[in-house]
Amino acid sequence: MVVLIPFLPALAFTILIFFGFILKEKAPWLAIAALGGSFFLSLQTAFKLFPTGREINISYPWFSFAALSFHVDILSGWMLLLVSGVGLLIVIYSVGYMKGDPRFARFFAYLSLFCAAMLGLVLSDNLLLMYIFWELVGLCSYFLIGFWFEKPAAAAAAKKAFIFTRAGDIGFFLGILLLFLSVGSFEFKTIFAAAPALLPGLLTASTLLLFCGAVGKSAQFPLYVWLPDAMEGPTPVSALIHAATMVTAGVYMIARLFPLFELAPLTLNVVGYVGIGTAIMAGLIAVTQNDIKKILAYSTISQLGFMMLGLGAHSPHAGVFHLLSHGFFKALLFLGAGSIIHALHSNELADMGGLVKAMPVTSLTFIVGTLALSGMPPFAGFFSKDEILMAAYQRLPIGFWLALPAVFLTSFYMFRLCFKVFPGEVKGHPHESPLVMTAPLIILAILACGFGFFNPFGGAAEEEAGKLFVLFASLGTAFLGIFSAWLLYGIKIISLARYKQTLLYKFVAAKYYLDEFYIWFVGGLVALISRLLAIFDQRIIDGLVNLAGLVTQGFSALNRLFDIYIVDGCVNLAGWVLGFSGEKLRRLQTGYVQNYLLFIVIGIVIIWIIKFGL
Amino acid sequence: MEIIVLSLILFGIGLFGALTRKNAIAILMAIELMLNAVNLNLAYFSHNLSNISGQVFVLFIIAAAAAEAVIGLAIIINLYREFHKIDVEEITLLKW
Amino acid sequence: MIFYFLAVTLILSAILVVTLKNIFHCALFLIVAILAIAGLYFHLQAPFLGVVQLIIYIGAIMVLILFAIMLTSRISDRLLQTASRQSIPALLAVIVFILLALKSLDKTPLPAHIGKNFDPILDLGRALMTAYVLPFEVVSLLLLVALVGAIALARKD
Amino acid sequence: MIIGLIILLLKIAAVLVFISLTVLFLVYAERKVSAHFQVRYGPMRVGWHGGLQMIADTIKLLLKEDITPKDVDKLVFFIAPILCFVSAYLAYLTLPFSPQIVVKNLNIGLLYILGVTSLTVLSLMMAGWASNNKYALLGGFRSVAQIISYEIPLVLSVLPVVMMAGSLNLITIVEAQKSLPFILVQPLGFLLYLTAAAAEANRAPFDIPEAEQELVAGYNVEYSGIKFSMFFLAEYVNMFTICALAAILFLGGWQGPILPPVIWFLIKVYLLVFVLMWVRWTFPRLRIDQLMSFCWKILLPLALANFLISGLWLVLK
Repeated sequence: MVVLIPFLPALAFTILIFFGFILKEKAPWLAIAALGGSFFLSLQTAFKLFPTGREINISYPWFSFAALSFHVDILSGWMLLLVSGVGLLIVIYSVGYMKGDPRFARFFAYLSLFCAAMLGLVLSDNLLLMYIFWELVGLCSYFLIGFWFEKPAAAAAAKKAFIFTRAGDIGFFLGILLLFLSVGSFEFKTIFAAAPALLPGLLTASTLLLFCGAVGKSAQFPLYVWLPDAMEGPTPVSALIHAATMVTAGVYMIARLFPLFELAPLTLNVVGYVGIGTAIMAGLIAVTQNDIKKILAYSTISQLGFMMLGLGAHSPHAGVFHLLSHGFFKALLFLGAGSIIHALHSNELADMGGLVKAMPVTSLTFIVGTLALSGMPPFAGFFSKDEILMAAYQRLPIGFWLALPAVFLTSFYMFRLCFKVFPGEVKGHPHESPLVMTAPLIILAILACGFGFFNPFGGAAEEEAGKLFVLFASLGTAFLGIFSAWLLYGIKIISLARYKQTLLYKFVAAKYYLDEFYIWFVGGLVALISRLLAIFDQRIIDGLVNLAGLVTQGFSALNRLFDIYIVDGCVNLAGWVLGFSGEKLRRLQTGYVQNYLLFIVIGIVIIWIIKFGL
Repeated sequence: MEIIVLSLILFGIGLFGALTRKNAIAILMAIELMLNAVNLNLAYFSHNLSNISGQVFVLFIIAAAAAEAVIGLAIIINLYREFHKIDVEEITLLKW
Repeated sequence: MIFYFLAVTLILSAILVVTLKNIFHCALFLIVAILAIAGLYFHLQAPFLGVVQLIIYIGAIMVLILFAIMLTSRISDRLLQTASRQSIPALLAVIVFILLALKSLDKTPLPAHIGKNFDPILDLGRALMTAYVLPFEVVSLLLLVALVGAIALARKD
Repeated sequence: MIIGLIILLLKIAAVLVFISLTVLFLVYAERKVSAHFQVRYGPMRVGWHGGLQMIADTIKLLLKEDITPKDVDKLVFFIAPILCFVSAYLAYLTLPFSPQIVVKNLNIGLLYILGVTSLTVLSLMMAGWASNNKYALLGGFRSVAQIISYEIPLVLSVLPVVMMAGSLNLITIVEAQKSLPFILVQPLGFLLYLTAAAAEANRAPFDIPEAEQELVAGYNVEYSGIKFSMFFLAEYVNMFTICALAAILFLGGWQGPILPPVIWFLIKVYLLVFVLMWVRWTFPRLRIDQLMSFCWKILLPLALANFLISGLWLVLK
């Protein structure tokens, strides 16, 4: 049963990719049916699982060193629900969003495969299987980000996403190999059991390598640059990447391997600090952006930083809780943004305004998402973020203090966005999106409201110390963020014009020149290495080759004489003999079938005589 | 016994015809003679051994001969359309 | 008596089939030869074969051959060349072949006629529908294929 | 042995004479029937109501000069009418007029008749080819195409009768109809047989090979005198053959109350002959393409269906 969950979308993919040209407009229904089936099965699994806490293990023999093993516990159960549920909503939404696209059916094929890969990743119970699905997720992201590959920007973004995540994947792969070499198994359970006995250095090294993979996939500093560019893909794809698949893979991977990470405190610290650093940096960039999808993208990076902080603070549950709630409201925000873009055909904030009147449903749900993201009570974000801050306060105090500015930034940039987009004069001719698009928004909005109340892991109540302080600190900073956004963009008391000239603002607006750094550093490094290699090539290898050439020349001069007089002589003789005899013998091949028949008869007669005598 | 000799001579005559005639239809007719010689032999054995199988084989051979004649003649008609003659010595696409 | 009459007719007409210059006459003598063989079948107590020989060889195959001759030659056409370049080696080969076969026939013990008679039609039908039912089907398939093939070949396109 | 042979020869001679006389009568009958269908008298002068007209005609034909055109293939030109005549008569070797009056009762009589009638095709081809005349050649082609096409529905329409009687022996077949003539169980088969047989015998409306208006007279255009009369007679012999076969296969042969068997047989045969004449003088001639498509698209499927249904019925019975 559990195996069917990733299998159904995979089947849908297979059918759609081969027969999509027949199905055409009906293609999405297949994808919806498949994902609906997966969602239903996930629900069924969840209902079986959550009350009892029983785990499900399924294993099929595959290679001698790895089985096709699947595992469902509470963690993966929630992930299944998130991926299949949000995936389902996004696919439904895409029916409206992608209408009229020439590769309509193929889009749904890719979406199905994406979900299938992510579901498989969530279910897999050994590193090898996980790595396979991990790469499959990366491949699908490549397809989907570059879905409109006619746009050079989209094609470039797809390549960028692929290469940057690949950079992280190298670390991931090395980590897996290191673990396999030291433990001799890919199975999680075996590794967990063997981990305490390993050398601490080895453990730290392998977990750091694994974390590299998470940095790439979950867009952490310094590999996050691909994520904003990935906004070139269709908006449902962005929603899927940001909310349910792809970026969550890294967080999920660490949470899944947490027993391993727990044994390497250094790695956990790195995870936490990288996370919070990313959160602040991305938050700052988000403030300077004017493209609605870019803002959301940086907010995703920032929120992923929060999740990493939660993981770094020894609380995988907090991280995953935030992952889940973030999944709901970020999907909501992206789909809302998609709805706005669909209506206005523009991503720029400058083109928007007064949408609350023109698109009430989209606007309201979007604001719900914003509130949730900012961590306002009763929305989901409040609970999950609070949990992370709580964990950080207890186990990673520096992280906690650094997180407060990030919280401030979060609410600031989100409300900056809201104040610019929703109130005021109506610009352009926006119209409300069709039901197939708004229905997922409403469902997601309800989830974003209500999800926080049932904490899936129920672990918050362990220590009450400082809980109130943390609560008020985070709420206070969040309100401060909203308030300053209101001052700056709502009623526009303070003008920001002159700050835009400052060096810091320019530095942030240029995304810390990270892309340029990559180009300069990687490009320069490659140039340097290749220059060195060129010198090596010219002096040493060419010298050797030339020497060999000289020697060969001399030898072949000798050979030539031998060739001309002896070898050629033999060959010419053989050729002459063959030519001569062929000239004579070809008269046998008259082309008259009757001649051949006569030869056959004579042959029979001769054989007869030889066999039986005259 | 006499019938075997007879069918042997008939086979020889057919073979001679197949070897020497130049007209494709004439060759086909010579081949029919050879087939008939074989049939005669089979019928003789069937009679001599009181075994019906020989006659069954004769029937099969007649059917095969019919198929062969049909296909052969269709090919010959096609050849005629292409070359306006059916002399095997003049249609020498097999020649070197 | 009847046998020798048929045998002589058969040999003579067969020789004429492979030596005559007028191809239409060749075909006519082939018909004579086939009639003689049909007679031999009756002589060998295989009347069914004889009649089948009449119906299929004369009613179908020979008609086809005559058709082909009429489509590909005229009365006024030049006659067939009989002296082929290889007629003498062919004659020699065939004669040696026949002599060898006669010699080995001499060495082979032939069973004498058992004399047990059977109902030629009933037994034949039974054999075709029991022991030989698969070859029977295969032959019918072969005929169908030949039919389709001939139509495909001879069709003007 | 010798006596048996002599008796056989006598029987053959008797049948020959009977058939020849019958044919003479048939030709006369055809002329009279056609005349009456066309509301005229027909031959009236020679004998009572022209009764001796055919004898006069025969004498005329026999005494006419036998012309052999210059460029014909003389041997074949000579053999063709003889073969036609002989093959027409060969069928009577096994045709039973009554249980006693039969030259040689063959086990495979029906098959034999079908076999020897296929010899007729050869004679027509030979005649058409040997005449060295394009009309004759075309007529020969057409007749062969027609005959070998119609032979298939003919055989297929006869097969159900064979299946029901369980024999190819004509006498057995007749005796199998003691209680019920097969025409009552095989009405479709009977119609198919009659149609196909009429076409086999080149009777109108299927007389394409000798369509006077199109092909002068078909394969026999170059023939005259006694050779022509042989073709002519053979045609009537064939007509009598098919009617006799129809009577045997479908109408119960010689069986009937009161009257002696031979009389019954002849009554049935002449009735069928009359039907054929009636058809000839009532229907217009078919075109060659209509003729072929009628055979392959109508007769053949019908015959196959009839054959299949009869077989199924026999198996299930």
